[in-house]
Amino acid sequence: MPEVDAGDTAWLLTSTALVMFMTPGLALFYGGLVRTKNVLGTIMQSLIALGIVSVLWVLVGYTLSFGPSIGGLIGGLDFIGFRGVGQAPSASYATTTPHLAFAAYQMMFAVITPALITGAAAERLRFSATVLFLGAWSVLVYAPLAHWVWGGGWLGRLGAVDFAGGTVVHVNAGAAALAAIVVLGRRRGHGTEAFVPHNVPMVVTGAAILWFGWFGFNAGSALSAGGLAAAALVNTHVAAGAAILGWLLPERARHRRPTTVGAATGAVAGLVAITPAAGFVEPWAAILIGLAAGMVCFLAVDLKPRLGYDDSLDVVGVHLVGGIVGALLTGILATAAVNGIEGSLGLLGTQVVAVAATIAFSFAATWAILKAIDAVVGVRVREDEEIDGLDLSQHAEVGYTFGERGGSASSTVAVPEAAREKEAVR
Amino acid sequence: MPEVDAGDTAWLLTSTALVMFMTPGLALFYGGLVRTKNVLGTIMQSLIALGIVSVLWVLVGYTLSFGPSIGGLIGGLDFIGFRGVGQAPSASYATTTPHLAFAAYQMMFAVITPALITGAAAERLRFSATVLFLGAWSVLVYAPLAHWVWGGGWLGRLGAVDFAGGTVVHVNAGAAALAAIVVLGRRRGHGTEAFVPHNVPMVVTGAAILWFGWFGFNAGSALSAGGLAAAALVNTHVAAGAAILGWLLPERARHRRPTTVGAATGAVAGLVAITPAAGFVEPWAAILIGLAAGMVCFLAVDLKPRLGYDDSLDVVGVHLVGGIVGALLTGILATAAVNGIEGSLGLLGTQVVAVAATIAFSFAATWAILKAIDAVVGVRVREDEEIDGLDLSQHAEVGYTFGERGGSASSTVAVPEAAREKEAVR
Amino acid sequence: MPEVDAGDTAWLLTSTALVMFMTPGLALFYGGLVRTKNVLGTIMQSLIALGIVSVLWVLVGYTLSFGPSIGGLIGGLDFIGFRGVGQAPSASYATTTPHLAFAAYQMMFAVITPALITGAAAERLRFSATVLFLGAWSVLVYAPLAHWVWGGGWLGRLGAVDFAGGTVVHVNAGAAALAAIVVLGRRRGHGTEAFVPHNVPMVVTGAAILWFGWFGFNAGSALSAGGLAAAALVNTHVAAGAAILGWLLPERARHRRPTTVGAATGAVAGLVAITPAAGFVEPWAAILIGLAAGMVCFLAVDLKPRLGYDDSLDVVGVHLVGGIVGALLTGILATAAVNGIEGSLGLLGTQVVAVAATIAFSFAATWAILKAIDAVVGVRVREDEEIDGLDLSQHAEVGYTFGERGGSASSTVAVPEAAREKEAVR
Amino acid sequence: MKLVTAIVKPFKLDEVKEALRSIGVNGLTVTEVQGFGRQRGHTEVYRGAEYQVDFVPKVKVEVLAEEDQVQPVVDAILKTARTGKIGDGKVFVTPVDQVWRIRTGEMGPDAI
Amino acid sequence: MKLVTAIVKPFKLDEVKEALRSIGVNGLTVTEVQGFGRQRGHTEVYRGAEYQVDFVPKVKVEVLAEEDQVQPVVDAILKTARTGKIGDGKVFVTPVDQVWRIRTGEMGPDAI
Amino acid sequence: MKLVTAIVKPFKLDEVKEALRSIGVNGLTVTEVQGFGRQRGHTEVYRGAEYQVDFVPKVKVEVLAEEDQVQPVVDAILKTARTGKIGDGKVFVTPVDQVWRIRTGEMGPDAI
Ligand SMILES: Nc1ncnc2c1ncn2[C@@H]1O[C@H](COP(=O)(O)OP(=O)(O)O)[C@@H](O)[C@H]1O
Ligand SMILES: Nc1ncnc2c1ncn2[C@@H]1O[C@H](COP(=O)(O)OP(=O)(O)O)[C@@H](O)[C@H]1O
Ligand SMILES: Nc1ncnc2c1ncn2[C@@H]1O[C@H](COP(=O)(O)OP(=O)(O)O)[C@@H](O)[C@H]1O
Repeated sequence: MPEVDAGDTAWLLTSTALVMFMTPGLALFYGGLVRTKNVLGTIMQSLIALGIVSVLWVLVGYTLSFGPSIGGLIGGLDFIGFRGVGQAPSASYATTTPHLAFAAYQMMFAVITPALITGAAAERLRFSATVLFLGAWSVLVYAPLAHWVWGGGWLGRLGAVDFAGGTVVHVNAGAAALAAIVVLGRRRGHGTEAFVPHNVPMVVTGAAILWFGWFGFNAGSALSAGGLAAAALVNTHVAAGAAILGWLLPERARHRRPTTVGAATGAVAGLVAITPAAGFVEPWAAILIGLAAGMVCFLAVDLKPRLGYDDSLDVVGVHLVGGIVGALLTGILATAAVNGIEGSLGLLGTQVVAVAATIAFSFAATWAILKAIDAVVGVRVREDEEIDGLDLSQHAEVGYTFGERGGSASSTVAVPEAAREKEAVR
Repeated sequence: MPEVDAGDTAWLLTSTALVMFMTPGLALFYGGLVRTKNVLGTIMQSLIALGIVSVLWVLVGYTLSFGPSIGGLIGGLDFIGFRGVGQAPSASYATTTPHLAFAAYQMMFAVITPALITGAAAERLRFSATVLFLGAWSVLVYAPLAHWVWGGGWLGRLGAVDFAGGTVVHVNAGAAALAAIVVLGRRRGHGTEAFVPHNVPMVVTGAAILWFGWFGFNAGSALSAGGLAAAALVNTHVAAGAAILGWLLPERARHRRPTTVGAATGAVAGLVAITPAAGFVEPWAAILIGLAAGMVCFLAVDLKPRLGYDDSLDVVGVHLVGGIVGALLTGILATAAVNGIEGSLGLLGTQVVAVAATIAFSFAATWAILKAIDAVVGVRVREDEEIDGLDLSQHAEVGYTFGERGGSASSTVAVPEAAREKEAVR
Repeated sequence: MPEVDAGDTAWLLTSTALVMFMTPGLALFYGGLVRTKNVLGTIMQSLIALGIVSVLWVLVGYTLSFGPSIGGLIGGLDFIGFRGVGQAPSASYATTTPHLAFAAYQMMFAVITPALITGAAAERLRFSATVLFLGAWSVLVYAPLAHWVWGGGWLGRLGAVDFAGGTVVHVNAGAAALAAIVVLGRRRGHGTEAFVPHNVPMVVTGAAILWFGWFGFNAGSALSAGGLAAAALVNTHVAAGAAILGWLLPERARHRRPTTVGAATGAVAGLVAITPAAGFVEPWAAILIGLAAGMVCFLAVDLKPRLGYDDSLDVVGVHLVGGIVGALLTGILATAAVNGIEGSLGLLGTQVVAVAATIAFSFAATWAILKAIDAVVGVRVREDEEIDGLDLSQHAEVGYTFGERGGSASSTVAVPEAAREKEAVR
Repeated sequence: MKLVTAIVKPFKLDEVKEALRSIGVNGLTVTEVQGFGRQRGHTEVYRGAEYQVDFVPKVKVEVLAEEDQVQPVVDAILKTARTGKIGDGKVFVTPVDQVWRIRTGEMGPDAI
Repeated sequence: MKLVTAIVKPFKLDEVKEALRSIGVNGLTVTEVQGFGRQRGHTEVYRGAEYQVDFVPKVKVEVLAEEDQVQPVVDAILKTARTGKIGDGKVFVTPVDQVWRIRTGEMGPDAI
Repeated sequence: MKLVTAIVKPFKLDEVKEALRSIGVNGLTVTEVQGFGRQRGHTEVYRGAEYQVDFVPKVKVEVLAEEDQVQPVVDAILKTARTGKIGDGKVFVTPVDQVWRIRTGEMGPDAI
């Protein structure tokens, strides 16, 4: 019987905490990029994933992803409700740590992946539709794909490599984002009004948390605290660093100024691209992947306005494009010395298949899910709600109320219901 | 002689760092909930706990809590000034990690517990009174209670179970909050003016840090990196997630909108309630506890305006109520398979005793401490200081100075003292 | 052959992540302290260090610092491009963890050290000069100094002790800051206009992340997960706590109000001062060092306006002064029981030599580098750029755009280029 | 047609608004402003430097009113905005040539 | 010389500015304000307390104009700021005794 | 009674205030505004999209003054707010019917 190793477990628990932290990090990253009136609505689209997807993961998500494979397509129901997921190691996954630790670690991936998609739909997705979408997508799209690649499914058997989720998380979320854009249509005023980030320091804070958490995401995917985890951590970091440079150089050339939002976005693009490669390449290759991701994603995002579609927060340009860059470069740059896999044209071909299959399945399934939700509750807020902003229309809140220094609320007239009731009684 | 295990130590050190991070997280959570003019004063009430309580913990707090028990009531002075607390493991606590690591880990609990209380007193507590209160309370209330439950004291001997601080931290802080509310009275304008959170993204940031740190709080309380820690981590996470849903459902029913502040508060309520249970229950039970905590705390907070007392940031509604929910449900839902303890009516009875003893002691002692401080320096700011806000009146600062884009300060006339002196010399 | 220990590795990887997080933490700490119009420019000066220095570290920085010593002055090129830095432990450094983990951990120190300097140059340093400076300085100043103390160089051989970077990081950065101040001159309006922090909660957030990350910085420097790491962690925490008190007491005496910015700055001063001492002293001594650092740094900063030089964010007053306090007190307060080194007059003398050598080398080299950069691209922004702020002039961005609640941008007229081009085509 | 402008303490805004509503005023416009006057500002301290801030937060309330409504409006403001402490602010009346309601194009008294 | 002041919905600002520019207006000044009027505000909910917020964000546009430019300016605003829904705001004209351009010291029509 | 309004560059505010204080002005009210005029705005870049921002931050200074104080007030502003570069702003004077000090109810010259 496999035994729990305390060192490996310490690192896996730490990594789990780090990956959990990424989802609120994403909430801040996305929240800072939207207009003030949508900051809370955008934050909520990530925050609620921590609620709905976590619960669903325990109930059915984990078993569909990592239960004994049914024909390479989906996991069986052995682990339904975390039945049989205990303190002893699993026989198949992360065999030196508690099965519960592995299941928890994977839960955090299941939470953040659908949350990533919401960036494409920002500033117009209804909250009730968001909740339904996150839940349905995590079960119907994420779980199968995780199974295909990591749970003993057909893509993994084919030999596709994905260290920490380049296809399962990023290409998948990016393709789903594309479907969301198609279904939702453009925001009111898109292309004519200024949609500028309302709080860039918040964007940086979010990106910093993402970067920090990504050490858990990638180096944690070694599922042990040894050389492979160290290699993945180094690669993760230098790819992110190089991608900042990769983004800022063409940005400076084209717009005369390297921007802060660009640096933050470039770092995320590098982190996305290194995700599938982190445990397969050497540091110099990670630098190349980072540089490439920064540049290619910059070009993708810079091109966007010409294409006329409205990917509010560039999920396609960063996660789909960056994910593809990473998946393909992994096929070429993998070095056997790192983790036993050597890049080759054959491997590249397999990676192309994995990417294509992911895009096709994710786009189609997401499109169907959104159409179904649209038929039931409507995916898009009403026009007046969009003008008022998601914060007021979906949540009856505003992000900031600064204007009260020196006295009571200036713009807010305060009659809490209960006080009014009391008033009426007198 | 017990030996240090590197894996367990790695996890305990990590957990210590995580729990430390919770106190500034709390500062942001609380700071975002108050009005702009009180943001720094509120932040300082947590920040200063890191100063005063940390130092006192080394000097006397640790030994009073964990020194050899004197009649089950208080720890002896063997560890005064951390004397004898060294790099080798303690014989009694966390026996596979350095004694210093255990003492440091417990220090972070001692820091955050009194900081929690300040939320009830927000927007009106004098800073000098805050410092005295935090110091006195940590020694006179926290240390005995920690001893009773965890240090070999009478509640632990009775069989009361509290995995990570449901009674020691949350019920304790919540009961103390109630005493603070009674002593301090209501804020000027309470019930008639709008007291709305000035910065909801800051609230979310704080809640996210709390959630992240809570993995250290609860899973760290296993004091080793193995199956129990993994179980506690899973339970912590899913309870928080379920509690978001538990809060938003009745909120939506009652106010037609699920709110961001509600989601953040619900998550905290779930984290509070799972704290005593984290190492004793299975994931499905953790989901139930989270759902229950979210709903019950929502109702408690929603009821508050009717009761007319002024618990500024709902410490009673979240920590006292949530802590009681968790302590009692632990008595019922504990499963022997997890950690050797099975829920029963008997255990429930013991839990009721522990909760009741905690509330009685904490309320009475806190009331006495605050009355004593009131007699010496006054606990409440003057009316004009309350109108000006704590930031200006207690700290001679303002939280934000945004209005200067494009030039020098617009609202701030800048004559630093020294410059004026120079001016005069010329 | 040395073997990898999973527990030690788990802690070193965690520490690496924590130290990485400090650089964006610093960005927020610094960013909150400047005026609104410079918030992004200031953040970018740290953020870009994560890009440029990380890449350079892999290419040449690591080998110059930790390659086989050439005469005690500089490391040889054996590890150029991380050649030979693999998953097995190094024979010389951190011998129970992967060599890559050690190299990654040290990378984070190389990143944050030059970023610290930028605080002294805030609100006037050109972005292109920043990039050149960070890169050049990390190779020409940081790498030699790291080698001298930690890489087998002459200062280490002399017996100078520096647990986690008191001289290598803080005295070094502080002396460099002094050179930067001399080369750059004062900000426009310095001494007459109000330079007040634009976002104090952001300052606190940054300080909190620094504190959190510092557990990795100091306790990680034990390079193993055992008693020494625990001791370093305790010392780090209590020194920071005591330094808050050490700062606020004289501040209250002199200005009648203890401030939030003071508490945050005091904590950082304590963290700086405990850095060289963390693994050599007992907790009571750490409290003393913290108290001393808080007080001395307060006096240094309080004196500054009288001296008339413009150290924008007090890098000299906090890092140089705090670093000296720590280095010298380490020479006196080190206790053999902790880590085999006992404080003595002899050790104090060696520490003085180390500090003096660091200051002399760092000041001179930094001065030369900045003068060279000034000759090529100019170190200082133009006067109109300084008035407009770094955000607009260097990055074509603004930090915050709050004023749009309820509709489209009020102050931003939105014509994205591409949209305009389209318009023209029609 | 006249414009009545009042500079008042921020925490009096609600009371002023309610008083105006109760005498039949249907609309007003509020601006956050900074006042300088006899009322002292405050001192701020950042890292050893003390700054004297002379400006005090105020709100400006503007009410378009027909001639015969001016005195009641002024009186309502004078009554509710007064605390008796320095810094209570000012009320002043300025002439208005013409007013339009944008929604309907209505002019004069019908527009307010 | 007159001052034309308009209170309009924030998202109409760009259109108004462009319309004014197209009829030869060279400058204007904009202030963020809060309006109270027939247009309902909204409800906010925080931890079980509901707050009725009566104020609605608006922008104030001020244009100094020569007498003969007043009507075109007013018309341009009336036309572009109108949505037809309640809360479109007001335009009003007030007399101005004299104007100076600070940069040059020019007065009257030359100053605007 | 007159109201002198000045739109000036934000970094000139302190100087203007001090100049006014030195000629005996006891109070004034300041508002943050956005100006549009001959002075060019700036370009912002976010993820590949360039935005032309036409508005420039300004502050509006309002001073209630007795008739005979108007010219000195205007002169003080013209002198201190001038940099000679485009965008220095405007000063204008509008008539005021009546002023009250809220604290005391005093009217006219006594109120300011
Ligand atoms: N001459 C003035 N012109 C414009 N606004 C003024 C003038 N004097 C005072 N104010 C405004 O009125 C406010 C209150 O004035 P202040 O002199 O402090 O008290 P009081 O009105 O009670 O005498 C000031 O903060 C300022 O906003
Ligand atoms: N009497 C008034 N004085 C000053 N401002 C007013 C007045 N009436 C309305 N306003 C302003 O005009 C805005 C729109 O007015 P409202 O009554 O809501 O709609 P409408 O102008 O379409 O009738 C208000 O928000 C307020 O800013
Ligand atoms: N016609 C106008 N009406 C109202 N404000 C104006 C007008 N023209 C200019 N302004 C204000 O004056 C400021 C400066 O004007 P600008 O044309 O840029 O420079 P200058 O006053 O030096 O000619 C503008 O930003 C705007 O706030």
